[in-house]
Amino acid sequence: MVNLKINIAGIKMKNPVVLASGTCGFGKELADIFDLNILGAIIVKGTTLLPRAGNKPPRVAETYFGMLNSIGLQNPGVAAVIKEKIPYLRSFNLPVIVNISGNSKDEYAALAKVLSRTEGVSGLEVNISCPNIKHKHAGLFCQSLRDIAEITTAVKRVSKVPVFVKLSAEVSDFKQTVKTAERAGADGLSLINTLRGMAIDIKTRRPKIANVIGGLSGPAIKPIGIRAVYEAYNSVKIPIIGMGGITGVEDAVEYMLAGASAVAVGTATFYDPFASVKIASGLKAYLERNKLSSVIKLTGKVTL
Amino acid sequence: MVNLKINIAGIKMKNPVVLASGTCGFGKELADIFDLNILGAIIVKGTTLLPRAGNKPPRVAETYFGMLNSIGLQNPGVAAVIKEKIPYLRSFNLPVIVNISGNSKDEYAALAKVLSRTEGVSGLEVNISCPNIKHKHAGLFCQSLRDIAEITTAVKRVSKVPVFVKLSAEVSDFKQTVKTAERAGADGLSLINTLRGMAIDIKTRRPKIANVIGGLSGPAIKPIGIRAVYEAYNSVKIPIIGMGGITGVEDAVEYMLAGASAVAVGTATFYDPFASVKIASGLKAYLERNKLSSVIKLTGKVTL
Amino acid sequence: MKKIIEGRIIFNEKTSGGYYNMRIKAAWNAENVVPGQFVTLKTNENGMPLIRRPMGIFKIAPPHIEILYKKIGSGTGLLSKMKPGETISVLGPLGNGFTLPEGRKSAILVGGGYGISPIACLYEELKRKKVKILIVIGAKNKSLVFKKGLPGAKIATEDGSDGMKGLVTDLLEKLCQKVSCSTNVIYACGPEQMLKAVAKVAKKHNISCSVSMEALMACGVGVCLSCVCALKVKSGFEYKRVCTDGPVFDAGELDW
Amino acid sequence: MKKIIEGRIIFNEKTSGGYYNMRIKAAWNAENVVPGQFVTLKTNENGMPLIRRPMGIFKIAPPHIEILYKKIGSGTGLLSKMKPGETISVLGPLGNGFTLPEGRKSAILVGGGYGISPIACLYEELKRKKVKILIVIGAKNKSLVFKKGLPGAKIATEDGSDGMKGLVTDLLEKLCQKVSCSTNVIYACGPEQMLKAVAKVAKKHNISCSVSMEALMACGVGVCLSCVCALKVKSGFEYKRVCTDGPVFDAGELDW
Ligand SMILES: Cc1cc2nc3c(=O)[nH]c(=O)nc-3n(C[C@H](O)[C@H](O)[C@H](O)COP(=O)(O)OP(=O)(O)OC[C@H]3O[C@@H](n4cnc5c(N)ncnc54)[C@H](O)[C@@H]3O)c2cc1C
Ligand SMILES: Cc1cc2nc3c(=O)[nH]c(=O)nc-3n(C[C@H](O)[C@H](O)[C@H](O)COP(=O)(O)OP(=O)(O)OC[C@H]3O[C@@H](n4cnc5c(N)ncnc54)[C@H](O)[C@@H]3O)c2cc1C
Ligand SMILES: Cc1cc2nc3c(=O)[nH]c(=O)nc-3n(C[C@H](O)[C@H](O)[C@H](O)COP(=O)(O)O)c2cc1C
Ligand SMILES: Cc1cc2nc3c(=O)[nH]c(=O)nc-3n(C[C@H](O)[C@H](O)[C@H](O)COP(=O)(O)O)c2cc1C
Ligand code: FES
Ligand code: FES
Repeated sequence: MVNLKINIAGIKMKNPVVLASGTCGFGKELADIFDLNILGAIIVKGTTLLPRAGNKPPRVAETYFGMLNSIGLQNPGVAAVIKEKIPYLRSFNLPVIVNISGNSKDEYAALAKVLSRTEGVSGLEVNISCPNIKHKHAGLFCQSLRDIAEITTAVKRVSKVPVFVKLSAEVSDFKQTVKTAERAGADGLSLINTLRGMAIDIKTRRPKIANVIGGLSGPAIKPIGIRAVYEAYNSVKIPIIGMGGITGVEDAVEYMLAGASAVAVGTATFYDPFASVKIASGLKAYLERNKLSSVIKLTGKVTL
Repeated sequence: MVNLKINIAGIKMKNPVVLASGTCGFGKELADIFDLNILGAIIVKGTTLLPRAGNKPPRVAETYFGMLNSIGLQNPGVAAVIKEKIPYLRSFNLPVIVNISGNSKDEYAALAKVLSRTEGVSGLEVNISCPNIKHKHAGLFCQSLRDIAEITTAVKRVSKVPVFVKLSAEVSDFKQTVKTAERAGADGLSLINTLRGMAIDIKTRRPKIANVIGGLSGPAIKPIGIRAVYEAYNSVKIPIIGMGGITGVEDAVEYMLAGASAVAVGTATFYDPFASVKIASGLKAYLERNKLSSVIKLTGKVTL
Repeated sequence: MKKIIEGRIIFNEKTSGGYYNMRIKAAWNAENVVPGQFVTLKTNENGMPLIRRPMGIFKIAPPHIEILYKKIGSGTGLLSKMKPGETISVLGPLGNGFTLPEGRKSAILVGGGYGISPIACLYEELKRKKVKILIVIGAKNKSLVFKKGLPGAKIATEDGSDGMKGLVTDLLEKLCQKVSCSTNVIYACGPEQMLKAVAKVAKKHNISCSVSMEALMACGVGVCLSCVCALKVKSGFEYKRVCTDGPVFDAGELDW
Repeated sequence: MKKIIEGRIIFNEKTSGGYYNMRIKAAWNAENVVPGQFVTLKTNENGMPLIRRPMGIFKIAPPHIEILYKKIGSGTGLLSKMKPGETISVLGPLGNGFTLPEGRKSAILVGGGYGISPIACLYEELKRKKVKILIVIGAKNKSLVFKKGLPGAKIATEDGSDGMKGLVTDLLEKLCQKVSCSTNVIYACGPEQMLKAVAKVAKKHNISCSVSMEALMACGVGVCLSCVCALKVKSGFEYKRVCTDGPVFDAGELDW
């Protein structure tokens, strides 16, 4: 009997395998393919205060064992998410974490306030690392320690549910970055978001995605994600949801050994809709094979 | 008749294809496989003031369409490089650029002073982005704008040859990073160095490379390199040597369209020793096919 | 319900127009498949391309389906090398197919490029439903025309090497002048520019028109929002997913 | 001169000990190849694994070479599926092979794991040179022993299922007690732990010993410095490249 259950920042999950934001919509479409209840949690699509049309297509391009995307946070806005999307998910038996995006700390706080008081929302993932929307200042919020602190503090002040801060590895001082989020009160971290990348069609000489620059995801970035989780695990005490290129159970185990308490499956769902389900059952088999009683015994257990 | 010649920061090359530092040693071994004179230039292995033993093996690990390395700048030291390595390369008809690494701006300046006065050295590449050596402060030099400015200024003050500053894309403000190098006097930029990554063997639970963290290179990182070159091209006026995952002529053209004046072939040489040679001849064919008179007409010509 | 299955390849052979025709034994109930729907194929089990390739369904022959495809790049390149007996991961059926609006007795089918695949599928269905059918096919030149199993199809080629010289919409324009707008319906599938032109002709003649769109797709099942096209709404436009809200749209609703 | 060629596969078949044996027509002059040298193979032309796989040369039969390999992971997995007539990119010959020190009339060959491949190659060469040869082979169990073409080889298996029960170095120890240290030389290839143990025995008996090392290799030609092993120098140790400075080293020079 192996135990796959985890309790991550107060959120109880039946196993550590979750669906990554932006790669599972609001659950409905995948529920048509497999039973969502098999998974540990779902992190739904990036939600903003107002509806967003998203960026002009083409929005994706394939790269070497990865892909670029620039969806631009297309979503129906928080009111519709609360009215239409969350109630649907309540019929399942798995925690729902809502991924939130804003243009200012006040927007983040407003989203956190209403969503954390919505029945069926178990946690928030604060996306301050989205490469596909433009803010007043040039970079990503998470590229400024001050913005990280301010937004995290603002969200934590109003949130009734655990808050995961989602960061990028595209920063000059990654350890300070994660420590800043922890100090500002984050209950957990989500690592990593996509990395800013670009591809050009050499025939048309145009960028392959309309928005020019997009976010790189998929197996190509896995070594960067593993490194980020490893460094974060050794810098902070709060738990980590690891992601970036997870395709199979081996990748999930690698992330957990590096320091992740849970793992999120993103791009892999696109090429194998069952990837997350296979990882959940694969983890069980892995624990049995390796005579480990509980999945939490993997976290951070890389041997130096 | 197409023209492949370029003049990059004052260095004349017969074509824009160069060998990337650390992937071609000091030329001798590859000269045993093909005629080095076919190429535009060679950027030799990272050179330090004193000989360096390098890191403990294992030093490399394969990842999805990429690899991690942590060689640790094994090199015989600048004196031996000047005495044994450069003289050998002088028998070839191609510019030699020496890649230099140090622990302080003084070390960089000392290297620049002696190397730039060495016959047969046409340029310097200042590696302030090596993920495999540890400095006093935590990060890479290029993760601090101040270090970039100080080291570049120090090198430029003493160098008699053009200076390329080699940067990483793992920074919070990439545009400021490249602008800082330009303002400090860099004659050109080399973009990008490897990205810090990690891989764990889930059977042994040990990091796949002894140094734990290594540098990610190869096709996997190409979209990040293209993005970096594109952003740099639109931020500074100095020319760029583009690199990161270049395997074939299509990749080289993509880098040039993004803004590179020259391209460096790194990891590809490992799996296809002829990669650089094929790219040089492929570029010629590409220009002919596209009725372009000169290769310089590609640089920065992505259409938005 | 969408399903993912390991389909066994029955045949995979070159056919006319430069296309390949592959028959796959698909364990999901091919009886529920509607013309205009598509599948996505994992053309390389573990390697590149990573992303599945969408393919319109060309024939519905439970428990088999067939696809008709052109060898373009990495994915279809691998597909073309697959041999009978091998298996391939098939996800489907995906998307909404063509529907026959009430009271329409005759249909004009317009196909361009690989758009001919779902059009041929629809032809079989309409024939069974005893709908009167006119077919027009457009191509660059004769060697690219696929008209097998489409008797009476009128052809337009850009160089005049087969049928009329000109665009498929020139042919369509002529046809529309002769038919009744209230009992007819146009179904089109092909390159976006062609669909746009078809929609214009349909509008001019006030004939109901459904088009099947294409778009770059990462997931094919509605979760990634990569495949959108713009639909008119009161406030301007709204991006809808080609894979799930389409691929078949009412031409009048599209914001070209 | 190192060359890269598209080698044509002549055969690729399972042989004893769980090994595969592949014969490749290598256009570079196989006559210049020396036992102990190796080649690197691109096991997937364009896909993964990206990095070439090093393989010791098992037989030199100009214009052919043969390799003997074990199916381990991605690269050798693909290799094992290749068919006669297909081509594979072969880079070689690489590294420095075994040399016979002056005045040595007899040799003890020690092979473990796939280390038996260069050892078998060396055996043929020494036989031609009329050197007296003793061979010892170590393996976990009988099913992993490859002794084809190696008459008189003494075997040590960990479980005793073939030859002596024990380690190959136990066998070697016994042999060394009987031979003359000044006219003998030991050649060994196998896992690092085995080589280390062999080196210890050789040192004890004061017999000259060459070992062929293995290491993770990215380039195979000396430019990446990934494949190093430590050699003793006055100041302590120095990292040398297995691919170019080796793979054969004097056991006494290695800093284990
Ligand atoms: C709903 C739908 C149905 C389709 N049905 C068919 C069909 O029945 N027969 C057929 O031959 N092709 C069809 N296609 C197009 C087919 O998916 C692409 O031609 C094919 O993916 C080319 O892939 P490749 O790997 O060979 O080429 P690559 O050049 O390697 O493809 C690169 C990328 O471009 C995408 N792509 C390339 N061309 C197109 C295109 N025209 N439309 C959409 N995406 C494209 C690929 O999916 C991939 O992401 C359909 C596309 C869609 C969206
Ligand atoms: C000089 C030299 C000669 C060799 N000769 C032979 C031979 O004659 N027959 C044979 O079967 N094998 C030989 N090997 C080992 C062989 O290269 C690996 O077993 C093989 O690369 C495994 O690759 P894979 O892709 O199947 O396994 P994977 O597990 O996919 O390989 C992963 C990585 O590990 C490396 N690797 C795995 N095992 C070894 C090993 N034991 N030594 C070095 N690298 C390893 C691979 O090159 C690759 O980089 C030799 C290795 C070296 C360095
Ligand atoms: C198409 C797409 C859309 C995404 N949308 C979001 C989003 O809305 N919010 C967010 O925080 N991350 C988003 N991500 C990032 C993923 O959640 C994940 O962090 C990243 O893709 C790395 O994981 P992967 O390699 O498994 O995909 C998106 C990723 C993709 C590919
Ligand atoms: C094994 C190895 C060693 C390297 N050594 C150096 C070095 O000494 N100095 C340096 O500036 N870059 C070094 N690099 C980085 C490359 O020059 C190049 O910037 C990087 O690998 C990206 O290009 P690629 O993807 O084509 O390899 C090294 C890269 C590899 C793979
Ligand atoms: S392809 Fe993912 S939503 Fe349509
Ligand atoms: S493998 Fe590159 S130096 Fe030996």
